[in-house]
Amino acid sequence: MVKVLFFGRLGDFSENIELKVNCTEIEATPKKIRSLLSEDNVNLGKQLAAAQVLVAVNKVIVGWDYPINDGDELAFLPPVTGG
Amino acid sequence: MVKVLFFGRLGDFSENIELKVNCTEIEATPKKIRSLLSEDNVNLGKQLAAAQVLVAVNKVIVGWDYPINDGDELAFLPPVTGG
Amino acid sequence: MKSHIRVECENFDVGLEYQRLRLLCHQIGAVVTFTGLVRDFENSESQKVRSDSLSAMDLQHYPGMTEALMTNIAEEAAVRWSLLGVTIIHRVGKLSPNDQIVFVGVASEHRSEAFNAAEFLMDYLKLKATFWKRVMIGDQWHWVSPKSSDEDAMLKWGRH
Amino acid sequence: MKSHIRVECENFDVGLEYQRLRLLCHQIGAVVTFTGLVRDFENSESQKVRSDSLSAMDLQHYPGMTEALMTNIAEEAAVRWSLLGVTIIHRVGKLSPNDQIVFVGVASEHRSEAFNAAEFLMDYLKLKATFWKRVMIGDQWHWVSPKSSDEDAMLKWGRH
Repeated sequence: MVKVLFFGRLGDFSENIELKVNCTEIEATPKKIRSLLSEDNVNLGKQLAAAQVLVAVNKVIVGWDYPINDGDELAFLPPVTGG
Repeated sequence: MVKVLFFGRLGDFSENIELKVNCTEIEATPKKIRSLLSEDNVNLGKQLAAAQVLVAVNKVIVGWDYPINDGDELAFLPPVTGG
Repeated sequence: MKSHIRVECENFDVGLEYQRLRLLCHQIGAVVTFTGLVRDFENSESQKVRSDSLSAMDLQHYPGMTEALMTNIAEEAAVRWSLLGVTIIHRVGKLSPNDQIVFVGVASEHRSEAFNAAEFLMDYLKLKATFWKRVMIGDQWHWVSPKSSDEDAMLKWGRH
Repeated sequence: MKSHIRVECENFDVGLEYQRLRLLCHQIGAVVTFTGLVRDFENSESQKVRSDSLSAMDLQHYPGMTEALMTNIAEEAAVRWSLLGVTIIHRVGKLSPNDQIVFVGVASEHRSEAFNAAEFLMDYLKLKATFWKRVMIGDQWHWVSPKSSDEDAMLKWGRH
């Protein structure tokens, strides 16, 4: 199981999403999980494909091909607007 | 009469100085008044001749040849060290 | 260098935070504070919205990741400049126009270090820390878009 | 732009001065404050003197001229940057180690203006305002020499 989090505007398109992925079987990466999510939810898919969206695994920014393991926390981060 | 003020370290060399100058007669300037002061007080003269000492007439920085009139306030200002 | 990092809903007291920094040690010759406030307008979806329509702001963050990033930011500043104390406080949750949002305070021996570090911390925070804000306009929430000026602001600090 | 200039013996309250700036108007998005403190050492006659020997500081100024210069400095900053409020407070008279000496506060819409203006005001104040300080070392007063770094600091602001 991978816990998937959506922040900022991404949250508007992703209420009640639960994702069950067998990580070892599909050799999960943020890119693959984004594809799975986009199949189910076209609007969310468009948002996730935006150039400035970053991805974090276990609270650390990683590349889109970073290997994800069972129990990891995956977060999709739109451009930040704090301060 | 010209009121003469000494600030910072210049004050240490100039206690109880009173200066009576007939401004019109000598066509007074800061340079001339510095000369008069230096005749009476060699140590003060040395301090006043230091390159960074500025001079103000009526609270405005002026050149050493600025014409001084009766009733003016002349101030000798060593480099400032506030803040 | 002592750093003090907080993410919280509660308001902060600038006078108190200044005192905390000032009293850290006797070498301190300079304290710079920055406070960011909710303005009566905000760039939202590239348009300026007047105050009378902006009734609230809501700040979300990524708990755990945000605090770690803020700690990194403070450490990076302490590498670049000789600092004696750094405080970073960022509020989250619902805010109103004119509310305080963010505080950065820096204590150092000399003023230029405190000025540079405080500005660097704010620039970095704006561009890197995992906060997202939305504003209520009329009766609708709008996510705030990042400003390109914030990206430009980071350029002056070189590679990051 | 509202400016507030004071030269006085009394101590100032940074929290209070911050509030004065913050509450000037609703356009304010950024408030930067700088506070200068008496360090436990001071460059005197080109030598560093340790705190245990520096027992007091005494600040003298040229009444009338100082306030006029401070007002000029604030106006010059308001020409260079879009500012909503400026406060400059400078203490005079006897001070002790760790006492507050000087406060500069700037309020503006955006942060870069407040940061730049506050640093500019301090650089300008150090180099131009008619204050002179001396420190008590042992039982003797020593006039403090200006630092060449203060002159260098002004260079970044161009012609003045």
